[in-house]
Amino acid sequence: MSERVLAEQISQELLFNYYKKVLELRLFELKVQELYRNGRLPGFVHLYVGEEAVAVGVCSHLETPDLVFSTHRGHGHALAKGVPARAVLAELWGKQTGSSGGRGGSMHMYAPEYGFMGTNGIVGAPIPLATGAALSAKLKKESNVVVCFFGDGAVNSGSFHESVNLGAVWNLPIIYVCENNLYATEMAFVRATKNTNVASRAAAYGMLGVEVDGQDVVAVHEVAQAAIERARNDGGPTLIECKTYRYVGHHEGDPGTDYRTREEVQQWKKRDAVKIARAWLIESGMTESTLQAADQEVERLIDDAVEFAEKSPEPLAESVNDHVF
Amino acid sequence: MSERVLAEQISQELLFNYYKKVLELRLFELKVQELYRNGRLPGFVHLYVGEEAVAVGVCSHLETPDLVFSTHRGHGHALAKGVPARAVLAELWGKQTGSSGGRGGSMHMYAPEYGFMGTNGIVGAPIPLATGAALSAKLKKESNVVVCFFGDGAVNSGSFHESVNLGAVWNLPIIYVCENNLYATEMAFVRATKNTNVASRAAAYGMLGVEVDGQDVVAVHEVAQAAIERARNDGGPTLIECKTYRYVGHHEGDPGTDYRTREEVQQWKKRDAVKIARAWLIESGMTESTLQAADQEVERLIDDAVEFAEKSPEPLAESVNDHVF
Amino acid sequence: MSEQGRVITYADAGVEALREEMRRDASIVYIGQGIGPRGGNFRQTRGLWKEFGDERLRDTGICELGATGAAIGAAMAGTRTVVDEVFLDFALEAITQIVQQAANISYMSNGKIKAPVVIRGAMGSVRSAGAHHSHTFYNWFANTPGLKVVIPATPYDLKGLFKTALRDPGPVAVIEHKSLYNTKDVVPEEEYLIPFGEARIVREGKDLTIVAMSRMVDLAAKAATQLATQGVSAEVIDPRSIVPFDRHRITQSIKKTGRLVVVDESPSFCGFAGELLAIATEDCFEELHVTPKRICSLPVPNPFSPILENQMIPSVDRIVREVHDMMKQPRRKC
Amino acid sequence: MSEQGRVITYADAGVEALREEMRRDASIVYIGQGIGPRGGNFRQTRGLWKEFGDERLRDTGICELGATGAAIGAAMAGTRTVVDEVFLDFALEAITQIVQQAANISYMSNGKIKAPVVIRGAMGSVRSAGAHHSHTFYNWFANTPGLKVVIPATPYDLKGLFKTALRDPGPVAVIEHKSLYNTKDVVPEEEYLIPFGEARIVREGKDLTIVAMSRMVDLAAKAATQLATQGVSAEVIDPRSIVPFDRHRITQSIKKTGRLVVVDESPSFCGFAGELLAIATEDCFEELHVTPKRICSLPVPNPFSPILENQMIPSVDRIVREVHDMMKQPRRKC
Ligand SMILES: Cc1ncc(C[n+]2csc(CCOP(=O)(O)OP(=O)(O)O)c2C)c(N)n1
Ligand SMILES: Cc1ncc(C[n+]2csc(CCOP(=O)(O)OP(=O)(O)O)c2C)c(N)n1
Ligand SMILES: [Mg+2]
Ligand SMILES: [Mg+2]
Repeated sequence: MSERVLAEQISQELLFNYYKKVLELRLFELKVQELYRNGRLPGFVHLYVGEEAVAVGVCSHLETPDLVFSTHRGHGHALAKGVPARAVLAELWGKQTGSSGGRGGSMHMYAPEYGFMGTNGIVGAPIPLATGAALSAKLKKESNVVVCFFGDGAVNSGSFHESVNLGAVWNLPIIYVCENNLYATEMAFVRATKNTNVASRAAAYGMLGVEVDGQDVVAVHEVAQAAIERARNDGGPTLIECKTYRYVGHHEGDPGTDYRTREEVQQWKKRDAVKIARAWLIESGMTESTLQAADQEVERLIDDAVEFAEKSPEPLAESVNDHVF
Repeated sequence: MSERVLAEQISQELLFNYYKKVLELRLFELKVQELYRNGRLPGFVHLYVGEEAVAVGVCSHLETPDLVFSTHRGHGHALAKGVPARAVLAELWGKQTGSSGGRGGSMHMYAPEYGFMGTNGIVGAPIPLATGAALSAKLKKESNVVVCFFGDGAVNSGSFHESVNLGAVWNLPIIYVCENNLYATEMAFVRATKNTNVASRAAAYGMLGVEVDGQDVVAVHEVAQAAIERARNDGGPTLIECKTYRYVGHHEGDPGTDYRTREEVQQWKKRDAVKIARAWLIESGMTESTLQAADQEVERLIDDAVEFAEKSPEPLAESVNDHVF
Repeated sequence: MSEQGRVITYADAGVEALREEMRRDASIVYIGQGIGPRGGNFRQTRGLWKEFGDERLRDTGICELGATGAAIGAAMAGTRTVVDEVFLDFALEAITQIVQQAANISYMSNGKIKAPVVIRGAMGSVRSAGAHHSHTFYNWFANTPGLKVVIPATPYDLKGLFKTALRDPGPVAVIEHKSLYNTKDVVPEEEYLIPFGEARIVREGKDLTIVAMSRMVDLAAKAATQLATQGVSAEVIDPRSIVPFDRHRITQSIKKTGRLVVVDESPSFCGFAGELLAIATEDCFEELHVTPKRICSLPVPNPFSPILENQMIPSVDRIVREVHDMMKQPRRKC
Repeated sequence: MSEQGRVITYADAGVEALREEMRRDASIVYIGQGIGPRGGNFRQTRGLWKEFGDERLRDTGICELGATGAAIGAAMAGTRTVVDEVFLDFALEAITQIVQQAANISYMSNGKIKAPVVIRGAMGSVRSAGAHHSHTFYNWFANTPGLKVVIPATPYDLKGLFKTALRDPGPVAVIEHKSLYNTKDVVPEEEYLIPFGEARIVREGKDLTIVAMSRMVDLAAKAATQLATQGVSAEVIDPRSIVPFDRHRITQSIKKTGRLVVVDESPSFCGFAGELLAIATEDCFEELHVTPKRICSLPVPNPFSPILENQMIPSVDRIVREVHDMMKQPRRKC
């Protein structure tokens, strides 16, 4: 969509908030990358760099009691849903102050107090879970909704098929958000299926499917708003396909270059979510200095999270048997 | 399609063979029903009564090395693929002479020597297996094909979704035949999904989908012929939806009346596969006496199977540990 | 079961537990196949749909993975659920959700999220159901941290344990037996619950201890009756729940009798019977008079032929025979 | 491993087994995720795609159920296959096919259909992989009639057992360990196979027998080395395949030493360590000097925190400590 149209669709204030959130997700992940490469963080991490507009554009419409189910690439979803950077980073560090007390880590991070129902180490698994949570929401009649994020890789799994069908036939208040970044690990979506149009698959379930530019936070904002409104008013589920791209490797350790051309990566970076939002703000009259002030604010937030997580205590070895049941 | 057109599409001789095979499947199942109700057969049986035209119309195009994977409702598929009624009935009787030596029974009946790769007790499970067998056929380059039968109930399972997608992306020589008889046990397909058009689901996988009248052996014959030809010539898979109906309960013991109206059952019986084929033969000039002779021939075949199975020995208790590995 | 009550079936005992708890806790939702108007393949939900309707008794198509995952997700979101796999065999379609999500969630979330879901399924051999419909699988569930596992052998135990499961904060597998649904038992009118982790002394005895679960309890009891007429006094114990496990009461009995036989419908390797022998060795090493014994199903898929299936599954005769062999053995010289 | 050879990694030993067998048997097809051009998440198929191409190394999307079922179906149809679950945890997505179809098919078909499929997956804890990526599950596979289960602990064993698996008529689960892929070992140049059901004496000893598998073998061996310096002579044995199981060689060792410790990365209840104690009780009842001991992972999901995970998994220190405790125990008075 052209920038002119855009400026009319969304207030500068809202766009400014989006910009800051997108930037927070970006800088957070770059910090995690740095810490991980320096051997500071245990386990494995999958970074969200490049896809931030999706999480921000979708979650900005959610209230705390609305629930989000996320994936192995879920730091951004957690932050977008309102989980403090401190709690997320401390969890990645395996600290007591992490959102799961250090028991979970990147792929098993839970913050129900913010309506964040977890990242997940099992591809596809969040889709049945989120569908059930949507059933719970529907039965409680509190007009809360559930958002389930998953990648293109999950689309060919039985978990997707069985759950989306249930969501449709039960007319549940859920939004299935597919982050189609064209690859599952090194596996190009075109190698995994003959139908790479995820939105089109909604028809198989008699459900509404929409495709949107995942680099454009405003476009995502609009599509998500409509879907969430529909869900809140018992209008049933929507499958949203967000076309997006990860700039980094599948996980830290994967250069991400063997299966993707430098050109492809460059093309996508031209349409960077941060750049786009920033350009619009300037075009809408915001000054460089205001933006720089915002950038610094976000940087401070990340630095504070690092300091907090680093200083936090490790879990106690004696606690190993707690919380099994 | 009108009878007139039909008579031109298929020779009287071929139609006569179809008629006899359809009748064989029908009388076989009615005999099984009688034996089961008299407490002669162990285990549980799901009868194919009403759906015979599907198995016959599809399997008539197959050679012995072509493989068929079947379901819990598979006696008809076995017979249509050429497994002798003796071997099938003896298996239902748990006898040594059964196709699985009495180890399998109705839902675990195997006759690879006839290209019959088994009935199955797990809904959906034959679909991945058949897909793999089609991969094997493709790699062997012997232009053999695989047919996988499954019900409407399997369509919402992850097994269906994951396998059909693989069949499509690997362009395998397989025909996915859905016997849509409107119910899975007592569960109406319309209650299980919002999209009850199975053929339309092929699009989700970038695959060809066709719908056909499953009561009309000639219609099935034509659709199957085209799909099998395509598969033999490396043209890839097809999803065929056969609209059909079971006259009997889900399994022996289920009256099948609580969830279906008498009218619905009557409507379908008006379009009975045996009646339709018989009418065409007469219309094509075949005499009543020829048909009656054929009927008796089929009855003798069934009686012979009963006598054979009844007289056959039980497995030896000492053999219980054989064939585990 | 001393309390006076009515004689009802195992299936109806489960229905009563559900009806009472679904009345008490309006949040409970029941998900499965054929559990609505049909009342359950085993009549295990008979009459519930009439009272609670489509909202709370939710039939699904054939999608155990989606349905079980949904039951777990709903539970995580605060709606207590029961997911009925009908045949426990079909739980395999969904076991990734049961093990990776339900069983792990409390621990992974540092106790912040609980999944109060009951996973229900009918196990075991019944009338030549065959290889695909006869698995037991409780060994697998019991080997999964975070999952509680109850295995009721009688209508009385089923009702009391099921009700406890329906109030447990976390996931509980209630493993019934297909062959037991029509068995009858006295069940009190008044409400009762049975706590997890309390084994039941089915029959007292002094010469040996027979541990059995589910359908095997009845076989063990019948064998004990025969043995009594032959001068052997067998104590029969049913753990009833294997997670948590009543190690104390069972080892007390073994210490008392000095002899242990485990009757187990599962294949033995890495199974419950072996666990019992291990426990006996760990806790009763000095007290054991003779080598304890496992009587398990043969390690073969369930054959269809009745002759073969009877050969596979433990029988009263086999138990009696094995016990006599054991009683003939000289006591260990110490 | 006395034969002279080169030092290669566990991952490369698996690659060599595959290369040799795929050259020998042109029908073998390998199915999995990231096993083609990428060469495997653990480098476990490095270089194979270059030689055998897309036809025989078939990458799939994320569909373990479909891919595993397809591997089994292809095997039933006469094409030998390997299906790589990569993380053994993901085998849960497909376990209904592994248990119900692959393991049962020979028996259900009266031996007429075989499924020569190797199900491959990497188990166990590695660097805080967490609850979803650290399961062991061999207890489940071993409890499944019709499935063979091999658990190689070294590059030498992996290559020899994998090659044997690739010639077996039926389904074989080859369970590797994530933490072992980079370990090195001498592997002969010349071809060799290791038959199933032959335990390996890792180290001879006379005071006690330590049974361990997979990564636990190295811990047990290190513990034995320490113990030797402290005057305790431990025999370390690795079963290598648990189905079939070398009951003879292991019970011989237990009879010789009179003491048994099992080190097992799985949770103990209904697991392999308990099976070993049961076997020791059944076969070595008179010979056992003291109560045998299980050293297992704590029954908790794998925690992310390194501190908690180290607490959960057996360690060399814990083994040494437990062995000393055992050696202090008085011999049974008989
Ligand atoms: C059931 C299962 N299979 C395989 C994996 C290994 N795995 C982790 S992430 C991933 C790729 C996921 O791709 P996609 O869903 O597109 O998400 P993306 O990484 O692109 O964000 C795979 C195969 C897994 N975690 N779970
Ligand atoms: C995975 C699995 N879930 C449930 C069942 C129980 N079951 C057996 S047949 C059946 C209905 C199948 O319906 P459909 O696929 O339409 O075939 P039909 O019986 O109508 O021929 C069900 C639910 C099963 N066998 N396997
Ligand atoms: Mg992706
Ligand atoms: Mg049907």
